[in-house]
Amino acid sequence: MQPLGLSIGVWVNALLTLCILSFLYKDNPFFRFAESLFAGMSLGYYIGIVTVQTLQPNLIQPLSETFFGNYNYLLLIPMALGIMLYFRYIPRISWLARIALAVYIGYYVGVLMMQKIHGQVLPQTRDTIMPVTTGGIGALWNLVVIIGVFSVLVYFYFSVEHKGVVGKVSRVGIWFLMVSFGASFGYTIMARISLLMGRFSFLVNNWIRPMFGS
Amino acid sequence: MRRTCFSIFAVWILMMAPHLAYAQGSAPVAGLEAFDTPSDDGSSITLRWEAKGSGPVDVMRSTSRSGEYELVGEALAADQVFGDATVEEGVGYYYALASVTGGDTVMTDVTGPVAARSNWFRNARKNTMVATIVMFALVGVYVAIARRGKELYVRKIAGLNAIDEAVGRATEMGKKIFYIPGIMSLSEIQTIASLSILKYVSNLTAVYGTDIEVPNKDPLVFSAARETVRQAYMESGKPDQFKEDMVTYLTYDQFAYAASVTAKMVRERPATNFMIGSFFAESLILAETGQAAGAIQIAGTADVTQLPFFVTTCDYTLLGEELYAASAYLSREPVLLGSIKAQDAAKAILMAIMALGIVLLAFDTDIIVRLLKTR
Amino acid sequence: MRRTIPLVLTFLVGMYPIFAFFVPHATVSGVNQWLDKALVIVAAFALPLGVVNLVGMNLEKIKQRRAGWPYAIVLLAGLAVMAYFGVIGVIKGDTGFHPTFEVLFESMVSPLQATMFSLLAFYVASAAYRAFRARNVEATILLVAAIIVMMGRIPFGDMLTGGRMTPLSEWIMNKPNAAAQRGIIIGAALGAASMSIRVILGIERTYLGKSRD
Amino acid sequence: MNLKKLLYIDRRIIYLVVAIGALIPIIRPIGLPVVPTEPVIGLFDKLQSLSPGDAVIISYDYGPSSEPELNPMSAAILRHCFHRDIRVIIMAIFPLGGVNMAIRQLERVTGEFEDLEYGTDFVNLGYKDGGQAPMKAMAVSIREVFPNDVDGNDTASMPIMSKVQNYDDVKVVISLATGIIGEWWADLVNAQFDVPVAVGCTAVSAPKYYAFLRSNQMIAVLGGLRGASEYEELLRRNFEWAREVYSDPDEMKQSATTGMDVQSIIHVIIIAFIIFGNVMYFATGKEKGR
Repeated sequence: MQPLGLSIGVWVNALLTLCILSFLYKDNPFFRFAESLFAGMSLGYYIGIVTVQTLQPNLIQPLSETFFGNYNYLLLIPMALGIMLYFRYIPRISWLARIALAVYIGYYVGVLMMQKIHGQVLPQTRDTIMPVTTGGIGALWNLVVIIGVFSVLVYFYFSVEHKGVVGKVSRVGIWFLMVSFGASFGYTIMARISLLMGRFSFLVNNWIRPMFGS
Repeated sequence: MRRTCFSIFAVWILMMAPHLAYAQGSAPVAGLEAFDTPSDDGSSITLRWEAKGSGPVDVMRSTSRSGEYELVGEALAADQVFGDATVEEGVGYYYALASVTGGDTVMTDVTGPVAARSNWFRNARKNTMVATIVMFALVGVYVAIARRGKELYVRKIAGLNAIDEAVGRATEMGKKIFYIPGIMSLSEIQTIASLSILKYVSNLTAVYGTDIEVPNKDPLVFSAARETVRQAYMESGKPDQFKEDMVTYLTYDQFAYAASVTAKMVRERPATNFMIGSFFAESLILAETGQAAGAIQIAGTADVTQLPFFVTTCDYTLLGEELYAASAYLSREPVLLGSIKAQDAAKAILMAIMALGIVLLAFDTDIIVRLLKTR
Repeated sequence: MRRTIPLVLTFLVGMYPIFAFFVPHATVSGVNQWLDKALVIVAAFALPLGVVNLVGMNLEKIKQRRAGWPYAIVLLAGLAVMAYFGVIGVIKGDTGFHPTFEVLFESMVSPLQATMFSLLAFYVASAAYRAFRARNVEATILLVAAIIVMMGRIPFGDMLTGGRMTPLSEWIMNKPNAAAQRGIIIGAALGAASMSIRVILGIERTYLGKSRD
Repeated sequence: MNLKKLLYIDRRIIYLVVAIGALIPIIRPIGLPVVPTEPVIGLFDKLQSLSPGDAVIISYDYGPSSEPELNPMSAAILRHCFHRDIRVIIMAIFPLGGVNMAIRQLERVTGEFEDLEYGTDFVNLGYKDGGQAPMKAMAVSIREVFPNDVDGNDTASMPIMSKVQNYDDVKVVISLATGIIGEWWADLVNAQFDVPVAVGCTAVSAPKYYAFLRSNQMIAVLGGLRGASEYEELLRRNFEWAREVYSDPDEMKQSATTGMDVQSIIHVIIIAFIIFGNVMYFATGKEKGR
């Protein structure tokens, strides 16, 4: 946001903002223009940051400068896998792309599993084991949390028909879920308003006001 | 600066070590022992002692009992433990603690030799190991049972019954169905679950001859979705009805994608909208525009942050893991049903552990809480 | 043959991070660290994978003059310009971002994306007005909780209730909300773990898609 | 009949009301007080407990779409660290603009300090692909994941990086996150490598993170603009320099506290919508409006 007068950048910024906001009135060519420009540029942006921030320092530089140093030649393997991902567009050898895909999917699935079991299931289960017989308001709130966790887990229990006791418990589970969804919605409205405020404060403070020299 | 002059002083002392070594001044530490740090990659040795007094102590190390001792670190006597992470694996080391009490340096008796070993198991992660093995076992056993054709009961999920109605509505009105498989790649589990539901939906559209479009944000999902829809049309005997542009690729960016899809919705006014998979903030743009365009909307995501929007704007929402159960319930595929049962079994075990833990806490024993500590 | 290699690879590469999670042994963790750094590079290649597809589709659109083809030109131009300034620096051998790349991001990509998001404020408002109906008990609970939390998030709430709104809103977030979120997290985590196992064991194959040959 | 017309009020009229509501406070700020809450105080106390020379990681995992909420947070946290001589290692794991957010924020805040030296007091390591992959690899060596910084300079020669090998040398990781990446810092990095994690997130993700807050997998959660304005309030209450910085008019415009005025007005508008919408709904006999 350069203070010196109104640079082209601020004008382009403001005009594109208005193009997108015009979608609120109705779909129009200005919006379509901004939409397509954005679709293309965001992909171009990805190409830029991938090359500058990852491929150059972690692949091109080690291979070109110290090919034999600390096993850098092994970097040819991930490079080959990365390129093989693009073979899907060459019909004859498109099945090779699935080898690269298998490595890509396999790695993230293995990492994700440990994140879920070691990083979520065990710690969250452990923290639900709280004292409830120690008396005082704390124990009561512990009970509320415990009931909440159990009833929501019962709601997500698929092996038993939701009838009788299980039906009632899962109904309590739904109420806890609805409190949580209501709370989330309340929290989220703030997020959305902030975004609008951010754009309006740019338009007012960086575009309109400097235009009139205030 | 302070450290270098201290080490010069220490070296001077060491030259006189043989006479001073056993000076009888009361060292603030006793019972020094050193051992290979458990559960590590052989890069550290742990020292432990009992603190008799307080004040700083210097950790001295040498590769031979009476050889040249060098300073590797400082600790407080009261710490009673020190980790030396600068060791080489397999090399035998001798340790002693030097402390300055009343002007002269007192060395404890030397302990060693001890060597760091690369260990084969992280003891602290036993509980996660058990949990992982149990999870693998549950999925393996239940899938085996399911494959042998044994009928496994999974309750009716309300949102799923609505899918047949929703596709029926689109067919009556002769209007399009949009199926949005979320915005994440194939490394996201929800996208994979969404593909199974897409399979079911495209089976229906093949049979009813309804027009369907699957706009994509991720290239990998785009090609997988096209294969899935083609497969569905082949399986329901309508390969000729499958058109390549039923599955389209728009752009990789989250909001350009949302803008393009909402623009399509406003233009083509679909009868039914499926938004099933992993979503972020763009979920409300899609859901609100779809509602305004008059479509019946069925959503499903395990992204808790987006559930409030879908619940408030869609006719049916698959909450959290109902998404995974839906792909199993719909396809009736033994393997998926088996894993849903495995998840239920795991949930039952966890609830039992929680209940047991709470009851034991009432009797002041926190054994379960300690067992579940993860590091 | 073309089916089994990918499945075997998924198993091996999938099991390795789990194996290395439990085994701290120097060689095992050495290979594990190499795998992490290798996947950084594979992921880098995967991110712009959509380019081939997008360019192909839009060229197709222009060639056949299909509806909206001028926008396809705008898209390809935006892609080309941004990618050029992204890559030119690396080709010429100097490091860091090209200055124009940052200016283009600053004045075009950034406002476009931020404004797209800000539309949500309007959609939230209209959804709050049109979708928020106390149709049944559940919707009423959702409604009441939302209003309490909203009042608790802004200074007005405290001013009207003499400072009692923020503590009440924090209570809702810390007790019922946290409990429900925890229930969902545990359930979803078990679901994801089970899906991971199915992918590793080759039971879940949809992501590979069926090969045409 | 006109009640029903009110129920199907055209969406664009609602948009107009929201737009006006957003503009009023920007033109004339009101400045309403904010009460700091526990989840935010957690990070403030943590940074207060660190001694000069300690290193922290700040990961810019958000893009332009979350700037209004997370920029004030990032500015407040950076100022707090630099005033306490805490060394700051900055990176971005989020592909969509994270690295540009870091560049812009550093330019804005480091301008306020004369004695800050790049490479000793702070470093911007830039963006790295792969999500969990770099996060895991940094447990062994941060330099091997980031051989160069954002501008391509070799990180091995930087004093700040010689003292920080991996997570063991980092006192806290602060992730300014929009989507799921904030959670990965807790269930991967904190869970496996035991470094405290604090997450500054958009208000959308805050409710979920209360579950991680309870189980101490996160030491603090700053939720959206409200979290940012609470942190600004904590800084103002404790430091003279903060009172100066946040009273300068130009800074005021971008601060979270001013943003809270807009929030207050539009929240009231939306609550009025909800109540009004339901009154209409019941008045017209609970028809399913679409």
